[in-house]
Amino acid sequence: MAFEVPNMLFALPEMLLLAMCCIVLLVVAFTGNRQINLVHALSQLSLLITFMTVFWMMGEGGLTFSETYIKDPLSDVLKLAICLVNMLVLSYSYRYLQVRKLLQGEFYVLVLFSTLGMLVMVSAHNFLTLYLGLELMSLCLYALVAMHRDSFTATEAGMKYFILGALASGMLLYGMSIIYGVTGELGIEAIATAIANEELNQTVLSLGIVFLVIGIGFKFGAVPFHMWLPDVYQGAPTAITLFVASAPKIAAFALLIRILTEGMGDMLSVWRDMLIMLAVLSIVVGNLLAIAQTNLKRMLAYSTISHVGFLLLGVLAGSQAGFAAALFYTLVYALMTLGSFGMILLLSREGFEAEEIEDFKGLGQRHPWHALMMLLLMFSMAGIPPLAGFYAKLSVIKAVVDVNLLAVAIVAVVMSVIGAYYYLRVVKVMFFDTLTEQPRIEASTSMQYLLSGNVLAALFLGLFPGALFALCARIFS
Amino acid sequence: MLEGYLPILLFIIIGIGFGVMPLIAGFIIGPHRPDAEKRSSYECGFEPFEDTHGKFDVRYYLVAILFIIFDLEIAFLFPWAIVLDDIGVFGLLAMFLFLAILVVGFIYEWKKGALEWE
Amino acid sequence: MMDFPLLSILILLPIIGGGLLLLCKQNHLLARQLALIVSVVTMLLSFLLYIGFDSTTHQMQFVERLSWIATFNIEYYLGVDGFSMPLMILTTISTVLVVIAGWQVIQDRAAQYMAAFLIMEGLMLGVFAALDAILFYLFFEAMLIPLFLVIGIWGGPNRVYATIKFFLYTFFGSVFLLIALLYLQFQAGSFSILDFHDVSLTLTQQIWIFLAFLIAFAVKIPMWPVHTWLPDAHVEAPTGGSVILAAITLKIGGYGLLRFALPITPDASMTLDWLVIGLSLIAIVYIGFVALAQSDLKKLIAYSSIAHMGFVTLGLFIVFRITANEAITIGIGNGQVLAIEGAMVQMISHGFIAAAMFLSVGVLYDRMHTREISAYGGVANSMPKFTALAVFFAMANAGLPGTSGFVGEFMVILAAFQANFWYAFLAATTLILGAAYTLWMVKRVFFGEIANDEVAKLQDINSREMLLLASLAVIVLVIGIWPDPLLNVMHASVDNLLLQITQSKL
Amino acid sequence: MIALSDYLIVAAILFSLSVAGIFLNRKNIIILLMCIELMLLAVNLNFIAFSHYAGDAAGQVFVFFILTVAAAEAAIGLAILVVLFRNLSTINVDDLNRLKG
Amino acid sequence: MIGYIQMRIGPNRVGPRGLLQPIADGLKLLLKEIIVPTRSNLYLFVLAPVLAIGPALAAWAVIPFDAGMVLADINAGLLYVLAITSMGVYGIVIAGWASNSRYAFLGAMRSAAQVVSYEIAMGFALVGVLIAAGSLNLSEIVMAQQGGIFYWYWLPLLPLFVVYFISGVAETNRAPFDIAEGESEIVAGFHVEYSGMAFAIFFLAEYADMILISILAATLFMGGWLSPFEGIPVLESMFAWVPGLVWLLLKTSMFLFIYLWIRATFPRYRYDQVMRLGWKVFIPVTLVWLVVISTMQVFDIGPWFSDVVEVSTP
Repeated sequence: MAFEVPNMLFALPEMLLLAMCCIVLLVVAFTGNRQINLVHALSQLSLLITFMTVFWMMGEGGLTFSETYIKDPLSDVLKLAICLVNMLVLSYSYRYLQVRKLLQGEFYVLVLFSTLGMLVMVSAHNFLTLYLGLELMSLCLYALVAMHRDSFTATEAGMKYFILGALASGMLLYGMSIIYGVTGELGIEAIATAIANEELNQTVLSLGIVFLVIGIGFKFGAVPFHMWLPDVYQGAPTAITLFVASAPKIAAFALLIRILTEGMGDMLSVWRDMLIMLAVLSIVVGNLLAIAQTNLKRMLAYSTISHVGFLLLGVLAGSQAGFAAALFYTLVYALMTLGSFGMILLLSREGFEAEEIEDFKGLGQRHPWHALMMLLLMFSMAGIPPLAGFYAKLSVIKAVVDVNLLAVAIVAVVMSVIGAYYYLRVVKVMFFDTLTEQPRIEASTSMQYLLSGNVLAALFLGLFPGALFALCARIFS
Repeated sequence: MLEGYLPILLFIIIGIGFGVMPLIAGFIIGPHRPDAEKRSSYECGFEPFEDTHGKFDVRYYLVAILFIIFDLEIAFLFPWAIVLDDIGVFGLLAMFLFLAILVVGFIYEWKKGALEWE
Repeated sequence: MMDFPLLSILILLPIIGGGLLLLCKQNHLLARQLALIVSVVTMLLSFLLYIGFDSTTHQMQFVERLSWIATFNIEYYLGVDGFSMPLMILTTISTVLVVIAGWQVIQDRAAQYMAAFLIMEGLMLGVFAALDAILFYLFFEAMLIPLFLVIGIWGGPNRVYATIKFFLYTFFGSVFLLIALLYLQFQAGSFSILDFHDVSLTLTQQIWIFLAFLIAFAVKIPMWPVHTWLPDAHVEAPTGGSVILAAITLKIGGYGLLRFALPITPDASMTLDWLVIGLSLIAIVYIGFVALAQSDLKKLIAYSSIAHMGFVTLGLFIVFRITANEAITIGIGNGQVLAIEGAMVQMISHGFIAAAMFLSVGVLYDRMHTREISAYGGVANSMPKFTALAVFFAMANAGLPGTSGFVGEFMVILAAFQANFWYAFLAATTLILGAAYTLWMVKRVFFGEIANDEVAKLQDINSREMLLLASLAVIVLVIGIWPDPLLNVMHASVDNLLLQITQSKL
Repeated sequence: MIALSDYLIVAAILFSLSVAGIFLNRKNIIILLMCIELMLLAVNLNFIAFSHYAGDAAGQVFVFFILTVAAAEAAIGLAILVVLFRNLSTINVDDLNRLKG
Repeated sequence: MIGYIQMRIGPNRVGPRGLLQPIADGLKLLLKEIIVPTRSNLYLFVLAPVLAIGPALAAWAVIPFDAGMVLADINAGLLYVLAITSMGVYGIVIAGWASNSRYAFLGAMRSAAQVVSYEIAMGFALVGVLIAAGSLNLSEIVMAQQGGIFYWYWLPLLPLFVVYFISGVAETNRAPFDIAEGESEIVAGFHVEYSGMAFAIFFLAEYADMILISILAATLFMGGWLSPFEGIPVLESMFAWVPGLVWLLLKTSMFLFIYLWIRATFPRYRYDQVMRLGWKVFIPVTLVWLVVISTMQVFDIGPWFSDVVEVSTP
């Protein structure tokens, strides 16, 4: 048996991260929670190292590990984004967790391993690697959500997340098995070739795709597979919600792209209709249900569902511009989510969660700067220029218009108006209502600076989105 | 190729038979006079007051989990051990890496006290 | 002159100034002074536009063109022509007025108030100067944010309802605009508005796009029946907000029709002109009657604004009827020019007059804290100077000859005669209706017996308010008596527009 | 000889059973976990059947990994269950109702 | 036999030297009532002993008694043994559960935990054998040990061998690892509620497991049916007539003897000690040794892993 030693260099960032994971794990094992600052620093360092490695190795790419692993511009960019987002997540979470006695080494370990899973997922070029990455990520996320062991809501959310997540994995796997049965291949590219060149049973293939789409829909939280998402967002400690809401979506985007477009690109006609359904339902249901919420986290969860719908719009366009738009949307979404949940973290303190919309009352008078930041975030999410969220929506809608799905585009934009309503409500509460209690901000200055930087980045991206657009477009050209 | 497994099936049946037959025999031959005292569960002089199908120490559960994980690692080792000669140094190193990660996890468990009993 | 990025400076200066204002948190005086300086400088700079403007050509001037988002071929593309330039000057002048008007009145978070207006000024200038569709949309939408905050934070008791209604209405309209723009880009291959003008479209396409434009701009103008946000917004907005709303945001709707709907979809405009004309006439007549029934000063002025804007849309779309009538004789006749220019003049003049009216109400409100007409009476006795000016503006609003209000209305009515007598007749009823509700209002507020002690104790306007109202009065008079400087800059653009809309794209 | 389709049908039935179990079961969370395992086993059966009939080992390797992951998944599921039980003192599915909206 | 070692009087009175004692026991048990406790699950209660003994016997199918003398010569032999013996745990757990007695339940949990813990160490030990042999087929494993007593795997894999055997002892819940049925603590472990034939079956299962472990040890580490004198010129030919089966049985008996020996002499461990030994000693030891032998195997180091041996295997 010829056993070729693969080009390991392509997976260098992952390997480094894995090594760092192990080191952090050992540090946690030997010092417990006494040296938590060291663990924090080490975790940040790990992500930074990974980030730098990915950055340093950008450019050349290719397949490795018997074609199960790919390094391409898409994976590079997504990895950079994931590392960056997670670094911010760790910074934002620090104080929140510390106050709630949740700042345990396990948190960092799980976050790091989850990140590793995301990186693997992003680079996966085979159903197997894809699945492994996905599960590594998901398993850590389940554990993270349920990490607050004394909280009813957190454990309940964890359970729900786990069951539906596992169900999603099952669906995805079933779809994969069918695809494997029809094409006889597990590699993404091999499947694409098989679909293109061979006479395959289209019915069975479509069946497989149905299951894949359902699985992906579950992972993304697209309607009608969204049941877990609001519960998890609301139930989990906010710092965890922040993590669950941001980087995994980037990785899930990779899942979507790898499976549907790279693997099943030729079956566009089959999955497009399904995605249209998912996307439209997500946008409609997400926006409508968000209006009824009084809990900000839950509201953001429903808004996430609608964002997922928009993201899917870009993909279902099936054009390169559409994929680029979806990528742009994903990145911007991660940025905005980071900001908005970061804001909740910023305002919460011991015994006060700041997760009800009412808790933001009078922020505009007490802390005008933070209120302004939140305002920008909300308007960005609503898709109002000149903020990044606008370009995200613009680009996906443009992609959809370009492939002549005008009706879908119109539904999307009309619903985004409804979406604007609940974002405005937050702004209204902040600026127009008088404050009831004195919100005191205890967060560290560095976090405040980071958060402001984060929001200003959204604004900056809104003013000069050209470079990022160009990058996204180049990836898919 | 499944033919090779036929004796195994037979043996399984025999094994089960070995278990079932004496039981039946015992039921038939042995006396059968149940009474309440005899049928109550064994206790040191007091009435059992609760269903024992209740809670049990979480450590057992922990052992079960650890067992599952490690047993599966062994399942990975089996095929590797068989083909070790063919995959050479690279395979060796890969498995070392795998074991190393396993050891890291093991150390973590150890340090966290998952292996302690008292 | 061409190398000097005047437009960019005009747009950025107030925005940066606004940003700076946010930094001086509690120092109200500094904030006010800074705001005044910035707005005045912007206004002076905007006069350069007029001075440097070449009124002989319809080409875009002061053009700045940079690649911005290369992927989608979106450009930073600015330029002005005869339509946008006057509106820009209107904007800068209004902002100065607003800053002065808010000088003492706004005590709560003054810096932020001023900042909001300055940022809004920059964005509005951007709307008028943008020649790239996305850039236009960007300014168009972004403008909502400060206005939303201005009404929501410094507004009246029912401000939250009003501001959210205002926001959602306009946002709802504008998303259709976005879809239309995207579709046009798909057809034209670029986001340049000028490229849109040349793109050929079938009638069906044109009709859909036209409807999208119409929804977007009709909400902004606002046309009946999507006008309901305007009275609410006006009533709840602080004086400055009302001024900006009336003076400029409404104009953006009209400007949008001029810039987008007419030249891009001329055939659809022609096919559907009955719709717009019908709605305009309803606005003029029906809303006129509604205004008559108002007991709230601001609401009255708001409804009168709707009626006046009805003239603008009427003027813009009556062109097609005139063309139909004149088709046998000549291509572009005097009537069409009259109609378009009348609409433009009406916009500018309404900008000043409405601003003046709202300022006047603001003056009263600051003293009495009520807008109910019934609470006043005999104000003339205690505030003679103010009364003189206010009555003058009321007359202008009613279309008294010699004021700017007369010029615009007269031109449009004159043009309407060339289209259809009945249009003109209905439009002309506004002269009666307008006179009726304004004069009745004047009578009830300013003349007669002194209604109560509070009115008796009213202080007359101070020099700051005097300056405000007097300067507006001068402008209104100048345009009313000598509109040529305004009309001259438009001619070339109007001619070009008429050329575009009379040539079928089919 | 057993045909490929037979395996697939069995797998499909198992899969449907488990999905039905997840959605219909309102009594016991452990049953949910078991359904999830059953689901993965159905997938495994699929993979092995395909892999056997196609003469391609990749599917069986996949099964190996699915088994491992399933074990880890079960571990985490049970861990969450234990914590949940400690908080709620019940594992009734209907009692998971604190989060609604 | 235990009786002799412990100098007890009683069990060795029945028949010639006590050899009939087990039969007498069996008869007595057969004639006793099988009591099914109230509030216990009848099906599970009955199923448990079956599950305990079934796998123990079924595993015999793949044991090679001599060259070619094997019922099912399948490739996955060792895997099969592992898999099928693992089933025995179900018997224990179900018995404990079905009895609905706290003693039975606790005993079952304990012994289950113990069994699975040691199964890991055992598994690792077996992996070592696999590395050395390169096959899962038990016959091939035996063949790979050709070359005399010093080529049997007990020597090169000494630590693994020790671990394996002790694990085997623990696996079968025999002393000194029989805390699960530690009378002093929890009466009699998981089968406290069982009586009559059902109890007998558990007993049988335990002994069947014991013999299985012994014979596996003989097969995997002691060269199975191979003659111990292979490679020693004189003795090899001298004992050539002895059939492989005899050798195997001899070796097995030796292990069985050790079993009983251990039981009779060692005190019972405390439960925490048992678990500690399993997890904290055996697993690290086996892991380290695995690394060592796999390295040796790949780089052909040492007397046993050099190519010479490879060549000598048919």
